[in-house]
Amino acid sequence: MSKKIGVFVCHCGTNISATVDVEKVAEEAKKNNPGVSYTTTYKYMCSDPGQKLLRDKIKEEGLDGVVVAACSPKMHEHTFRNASKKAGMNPYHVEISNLREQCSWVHPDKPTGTEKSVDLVRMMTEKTRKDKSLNPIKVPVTRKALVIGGGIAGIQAALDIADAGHEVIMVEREPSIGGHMAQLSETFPTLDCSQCIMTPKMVELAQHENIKLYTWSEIESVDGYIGNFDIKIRMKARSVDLDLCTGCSSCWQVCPCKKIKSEFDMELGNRTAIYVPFPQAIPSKPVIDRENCILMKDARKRNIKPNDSKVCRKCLDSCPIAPVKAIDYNQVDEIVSEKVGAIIVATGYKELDDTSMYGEYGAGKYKDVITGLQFERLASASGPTEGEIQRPSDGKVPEIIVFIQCVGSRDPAKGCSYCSKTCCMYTAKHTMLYKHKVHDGHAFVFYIDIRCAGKDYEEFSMRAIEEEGATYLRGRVSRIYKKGEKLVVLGADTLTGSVVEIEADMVVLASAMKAQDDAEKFAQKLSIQYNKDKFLSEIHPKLKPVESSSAGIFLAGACQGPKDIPETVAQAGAAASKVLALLSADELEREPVVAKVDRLPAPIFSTCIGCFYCQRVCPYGAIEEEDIKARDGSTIKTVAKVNVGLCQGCGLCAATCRSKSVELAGFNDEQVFAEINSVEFN
Amino acid sequence: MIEELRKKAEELLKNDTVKVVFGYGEGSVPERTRPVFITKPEDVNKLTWNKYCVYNLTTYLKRQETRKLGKPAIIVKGCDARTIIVLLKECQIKREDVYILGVTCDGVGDPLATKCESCDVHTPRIYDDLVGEKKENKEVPFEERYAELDEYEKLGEKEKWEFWQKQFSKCIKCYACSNMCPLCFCDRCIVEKNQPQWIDSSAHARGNLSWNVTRAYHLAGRCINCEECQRVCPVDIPLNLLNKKLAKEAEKNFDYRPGYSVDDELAMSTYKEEDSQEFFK
Amino acid sequence: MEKLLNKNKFDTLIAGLKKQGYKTVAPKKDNRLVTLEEVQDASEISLDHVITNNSIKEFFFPKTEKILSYTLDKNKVEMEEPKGFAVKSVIFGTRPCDAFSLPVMDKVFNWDCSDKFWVERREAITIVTISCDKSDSYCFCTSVGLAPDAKQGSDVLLTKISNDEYLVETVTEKGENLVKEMESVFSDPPGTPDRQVATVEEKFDLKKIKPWLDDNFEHDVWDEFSNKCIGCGACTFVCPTCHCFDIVDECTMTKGDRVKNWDGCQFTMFTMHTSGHNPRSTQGMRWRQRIMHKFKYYVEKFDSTLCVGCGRCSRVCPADMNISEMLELIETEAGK
Amino acid sequence: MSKAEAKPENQFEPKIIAFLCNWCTYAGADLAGTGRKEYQANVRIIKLPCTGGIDPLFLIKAFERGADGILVSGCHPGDCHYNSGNYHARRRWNVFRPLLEFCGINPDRIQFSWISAAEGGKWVETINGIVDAVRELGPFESYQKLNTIGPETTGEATAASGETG
Amino acid sequence: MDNIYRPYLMTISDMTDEAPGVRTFRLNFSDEEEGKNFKFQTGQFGLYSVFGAGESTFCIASSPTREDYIECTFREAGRVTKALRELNVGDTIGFRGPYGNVFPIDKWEGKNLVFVAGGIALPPLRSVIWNCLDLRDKYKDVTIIYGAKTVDDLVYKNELKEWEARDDINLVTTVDPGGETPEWTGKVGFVPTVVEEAAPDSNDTIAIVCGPPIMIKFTLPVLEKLGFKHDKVYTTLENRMKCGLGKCGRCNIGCTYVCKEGPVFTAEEISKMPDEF
Repeated sequence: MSKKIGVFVCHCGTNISATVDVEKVAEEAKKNNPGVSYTTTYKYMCSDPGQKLLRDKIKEEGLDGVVVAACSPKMHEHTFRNASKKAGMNPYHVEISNLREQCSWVHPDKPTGTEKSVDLVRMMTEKTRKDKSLNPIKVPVTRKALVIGGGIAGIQAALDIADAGHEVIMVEREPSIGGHMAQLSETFPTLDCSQCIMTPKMVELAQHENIKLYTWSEIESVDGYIGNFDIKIRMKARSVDLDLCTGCSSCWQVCPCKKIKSEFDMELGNRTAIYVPFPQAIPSKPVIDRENCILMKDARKRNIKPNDSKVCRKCLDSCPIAPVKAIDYNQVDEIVSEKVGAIIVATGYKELDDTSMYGEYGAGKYKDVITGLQFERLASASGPTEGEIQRPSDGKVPEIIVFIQCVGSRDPAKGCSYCSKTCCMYTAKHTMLYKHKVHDGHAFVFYIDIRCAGKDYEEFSMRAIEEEGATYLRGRVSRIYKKGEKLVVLGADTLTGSVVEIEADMVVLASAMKAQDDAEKFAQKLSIQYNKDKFLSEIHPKLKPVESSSAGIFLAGACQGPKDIPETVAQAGAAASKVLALLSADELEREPVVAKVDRLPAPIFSTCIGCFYCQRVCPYGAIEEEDIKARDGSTIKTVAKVNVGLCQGCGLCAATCRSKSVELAGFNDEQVFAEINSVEFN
Repeated sequence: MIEELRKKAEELLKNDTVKVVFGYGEGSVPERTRPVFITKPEDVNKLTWNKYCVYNLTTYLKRQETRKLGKPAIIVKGCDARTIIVLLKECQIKREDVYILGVTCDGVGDPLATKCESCDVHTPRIYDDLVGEKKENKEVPFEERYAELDEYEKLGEKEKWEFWQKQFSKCIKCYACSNMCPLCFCDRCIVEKNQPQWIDSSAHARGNLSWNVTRAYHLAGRCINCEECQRVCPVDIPLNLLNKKLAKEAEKNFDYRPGYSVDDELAMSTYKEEDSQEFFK
Repeated sequence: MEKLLNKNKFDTLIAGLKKQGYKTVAPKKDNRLVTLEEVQDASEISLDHVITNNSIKEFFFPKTEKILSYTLDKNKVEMEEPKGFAVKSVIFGTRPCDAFSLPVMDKVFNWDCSDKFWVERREAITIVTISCDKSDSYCFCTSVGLAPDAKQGSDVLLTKISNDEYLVETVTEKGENLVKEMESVFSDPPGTPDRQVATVEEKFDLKKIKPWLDDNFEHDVWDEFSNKCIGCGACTFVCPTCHCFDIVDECTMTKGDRVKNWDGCQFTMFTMHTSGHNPRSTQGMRWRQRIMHKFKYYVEKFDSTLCVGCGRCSRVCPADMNISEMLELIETEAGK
Repeated sequence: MSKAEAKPENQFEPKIIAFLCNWCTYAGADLAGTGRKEYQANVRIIKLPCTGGIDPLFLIKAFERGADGILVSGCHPGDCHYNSGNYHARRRWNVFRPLLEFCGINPDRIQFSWISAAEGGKWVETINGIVDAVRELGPFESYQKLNTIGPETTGEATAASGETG
Repeated sequence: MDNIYRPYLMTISDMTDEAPGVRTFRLNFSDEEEGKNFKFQTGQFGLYSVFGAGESTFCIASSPTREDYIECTFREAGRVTKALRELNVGDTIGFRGPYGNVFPIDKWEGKNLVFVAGGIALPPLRSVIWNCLDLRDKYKDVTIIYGAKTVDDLVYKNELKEWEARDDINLVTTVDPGGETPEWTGKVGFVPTVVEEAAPDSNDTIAIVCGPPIMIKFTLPVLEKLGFKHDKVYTTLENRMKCGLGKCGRCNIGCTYVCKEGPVFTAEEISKMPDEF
């Protein structure tokens, strides 16, 4: 409840004073606004001397409310609140009148701008009169982090946090960590071997004493709030006991189901039903693919427990572990709970594989039309061809290869409107890898633009063209059709204006990076926002690039949007550092802008009538039910209560409450009323 | 039917299923009935049933004085039963705390109440026991249900304003409308709150407009069209027109009618991504 | 003074009054309501009702009125007295029960100190009453010592003596002056007029009520009778003698009004302290207050029953609570 | 505090109150400022965290205090900082606006828009649009007249009888 | 004719914070002439108003022997008291009054006086205490027993010190168990118990009691036990009021209008009232 308000009008150099008569604004405030006991103007309020002025005047004049008439509160509200706090005043008695963005910069006529400024200052002094002291909400912090996704983003983030001494839980839904990066052959722009740099990190993670790894596991639910998340993890039935198994490989060697398409090899290679996805997998222990294992199929069909089926027990029999075998057919999904203080989402991306969208390219129809990731597997020494570039149909080494860029990307009509950002670079890399392996082969690249903004990126792509001799054609491919063993690529060269027809042996589509199929559902599970393409949204594109819309949940890697490895690793590090900051203390302070349901003395207790509309509209599940009890323990009434840990301060509940029994601190009814009331329109 | 009602009530009281029966009794004049609260089996003869049983007795579920009487059996017509559904959904009553004695109904009031003209709940949609022959609840087309609004919607802006100002100017702020409404159950109505005073308590033009608009808005997506507000208004303001208008908008925009199912989502506490936004720029 | 007024002279009378600068108020029918309100000519006047829906009270004690205006400067308050609230008027065609409510209420508004908003209006307004020629089952004026042709409170009383004619009796000097002012519209009365006055059945014996009330502050009837009450203010607001009010401030940043509004003892909030403590916490207590105030407290303080038997409260009660029934019940209880 | 003095002729200058969400439209208005986009000075902004936090009572009060027009603006559907606040708000306005219209309030006096933090241009257009539209409609006299408590407030229609303030 | 609802304009000339949420204003008449003509007696109350927020009822907390100003002490609770809290020295408020009856201090001359107060109910007694202290010679022994929930909640801390220092007053202060501080030298216990312990002589003594209903309820029997007759025990009541003039119809307890026939009553009078407060 303020009574002595100081008004500080900022010139902002001449940004404000050029079109607003700042002296008049201050004078009017002093003359007319109730509660205003001190006014002044200053050249730059946000400068050190400006802040000092504010601090000094708070003390000298005994101010208990401050209005700074300056720029947008988004710029310096924080600054002035901090300064006031230093001067011993509760920072929530500071309000900002936005003279710069709302007046001086948009209303060049000085009298007009001045008059509006006077109004804006009056609105804020009236609001300030109703400001209440608020204290930051202290929330205890579980000093442990959860990293969802074990790709390079997750690995980097987890290691950074673990190295700093905090426990990390990592959850990966595939049998092994590694993600897409483990699938890559070499990486641009240095052409170093992806696995060579990836594997040591994976091993480090697996061996890190601060990291607990859940592979073949998924997030079941996330409850709680920043500092205090309750996580439920579904450990999918692996059918292999991770503690007992040594990863000796005998089981998968004997498995009779050998023709299962390998996901890791992008279906270019095969795997068994009990398998590790790739040799360097972490953990290097197998999982039984229950869809394809014949024993499991039999058990399902007959509706019996797997262990009761005797169709095939080769893996079990081959297991050298004794007396209890490491294979357990009857294993079921298990739900485990973890408590963490912060979450990093690093769930990655998915390559566009909806080939039907690009029927004219024959993807899916023609074996030799493959995607970028498939090419990576072909080029990888650990891949199905052990690094030989052979076309999938007949194993022939392609003499002419065509790369098509922007398949799916930058194509709002068919695919995604955005640029996948990595394709220009990886296509250039692919041409090089190809040329290195097939010296006399010829690579053609159809492109729309070449976007190689990045350190050494432009040089890299020029090298592909100039040194490695790839032929770059600017234009779209209209159709690919089969002519004998060849694939005829019909395209346009828009630079020469001619139609191009290439008889190729193989075609590689630089497919778009898309959000994971279940990104939307996943985001809802975590109450975080996502954009129209289902990529998870950061809270501010520039200033808060790794924070999600839910406090305490951070984003790393391609789940937030297409990125290459360096960018992913950088973001992962950034997210890790945010988490570290959060975990650095036992308690954290939160903005006290939260809702509150009124409480009154008996016999009223609360004017809340318990209709729980607020609970229904709350996006964060922050409204709880509280029983008001009589002395004898009987319930007098059940009313709403806000969990301040979960509340994010949107005010939906307050506007929904018919009896106005809920209000939002910082924007309470008295404050809003005062603002409306102060817009004196007479 | 009266006999059946009395018999049921007697039974319920005798076997201690309920402590009190909320029903209709003889009124002060033949063309009125009044709420009665029967607590003794020997008093069931005070119950009556006729075309003047317009009251929506569910309003007594919110009143402290009648709540004190113990678990009630409440006599409800089809329209009143819709209130029960809303009250259940809005956590104001627990199903097990109320015994619903449904009555089938061909319409009440003399002349027939407007609400009965487009009735599609001759048989209550929720009850523990039913008195009277079960009647078909025939769907009434949207246009017909809201036909009453046509002549007012057709008015020009100025005519509308003048019509409502004339109506609101009569308002004496006696709050019979909200006190009678079974869904106006707040302990402390917004108009009784003065920090800040969003709605002026004075019965002048300004205060009357904000009160009447807010009262209606607070029933958006909730009002079940029992018309009690309008019936009890001592100065005869056609309040139900406002409620009906809102019900129409809720149904048109959200495809929602309150009090038909206990399982649906309340219109004003949910949303659909594809909700209409034609007037948004 | 006695005169005769023919219905066909109403027109001339209203026109004449307006010419004299009177605001003319009379019963007017609009849809289902008959209300006392300003009329411009006699054709608007309704005569075939039992009683108007609104009482005469609002012309002396409006539902909301400014009692003070002020302007606010940062450091200064300037008060301004409301003006022009008392308008010279004639209320034509009100009923004897309503008219009687005025002298009853004079007492409270002049007790110790006078409320000028009431008093000045009382001075400015002349009451021309028409005796009731019909009644309904809610009427009980005869039970509270009045009659359908009672004169108290009226300045002039008109009583129907034939389909077209009214006997005019002046009751006060003010009434006499008014008749004189309008002399031309009146003619001489017949020798033995046939007064057409409604009969109103006497429902209870007022003498038995107060002694019972004196002894029965605590009694089950209060709760039992009022448990159907929904706690609205309809009864008190239509009542010609209920005079409780609230005083609130309404203001913008620069100016405001202090306003006196009708309030009612049946509202939960009426007596509630800021702390939430409520001396009259149940509807039974509030109902008791209403009956006690009308038939005991006011009698003790001002020697007058605060009820004129108009029956309006019973007519409008959403739950059909009937005040005369309550009083009959008290009479029965008293007889036990 | 006459707004007319800066104008060449006695043009009516409507008073507009804008209720904006903090994350999108308020930021959009800031962006218009940063971009030095000139627009009409008739609007006074009240910032709230989310359009979902705007109670229709705010709008009524704004009209009571003399606003000629009101703008409610927030994040585009799907972009709400609080996931669903604007969706709930949209439902609210979907019933509240027809209600006011039914009571004879010109719906053009209350406008709703989605303006993102990136749409400084749209902010300018919207403000100029509503100012022009409301200027065309003229002062909201019928509502402002309600503020006049007559010297003798009786059961008669003070407002409907069209007294001047 | 005068407008009985028109307040005097008063200027806040001083303010003191007494306890959490409790503040005292010293008020001077903005119009000096009005001030000169203004008279009141102890026990009376008034309606204080903040222009824009409304009126609120509380007693005049200063003694009529101190002329030129009046004082009021209020606790922030409702709309008006909150608005009062927002005001500064120099601001203007409205005051209507004095209303109600008075403490019959003339009748008490030559007798012993025992004042018993709890919590925020000291202000009405403060007026009469000072009134009697300023006429100290007319009374015999003066005992003041005052308790509050906590040490912090005691109001008029400076005056309590002043009374304690005087040897012609017997002051007993107490706080509820748990409300004491390490430095607290007064008693710990509820007011009725402390009254019983202090056992003031009821012979030729008038008791004046004011406090929350629960305190009064338990103190009256104690006084009775100590030999105080009902007609020698005075208290002052509070009820919701709007006019203060016996018109608005809400402050009555049975037939008694607290605003006109009160707020000062003897325990005897109260015992005859219906249980409606």
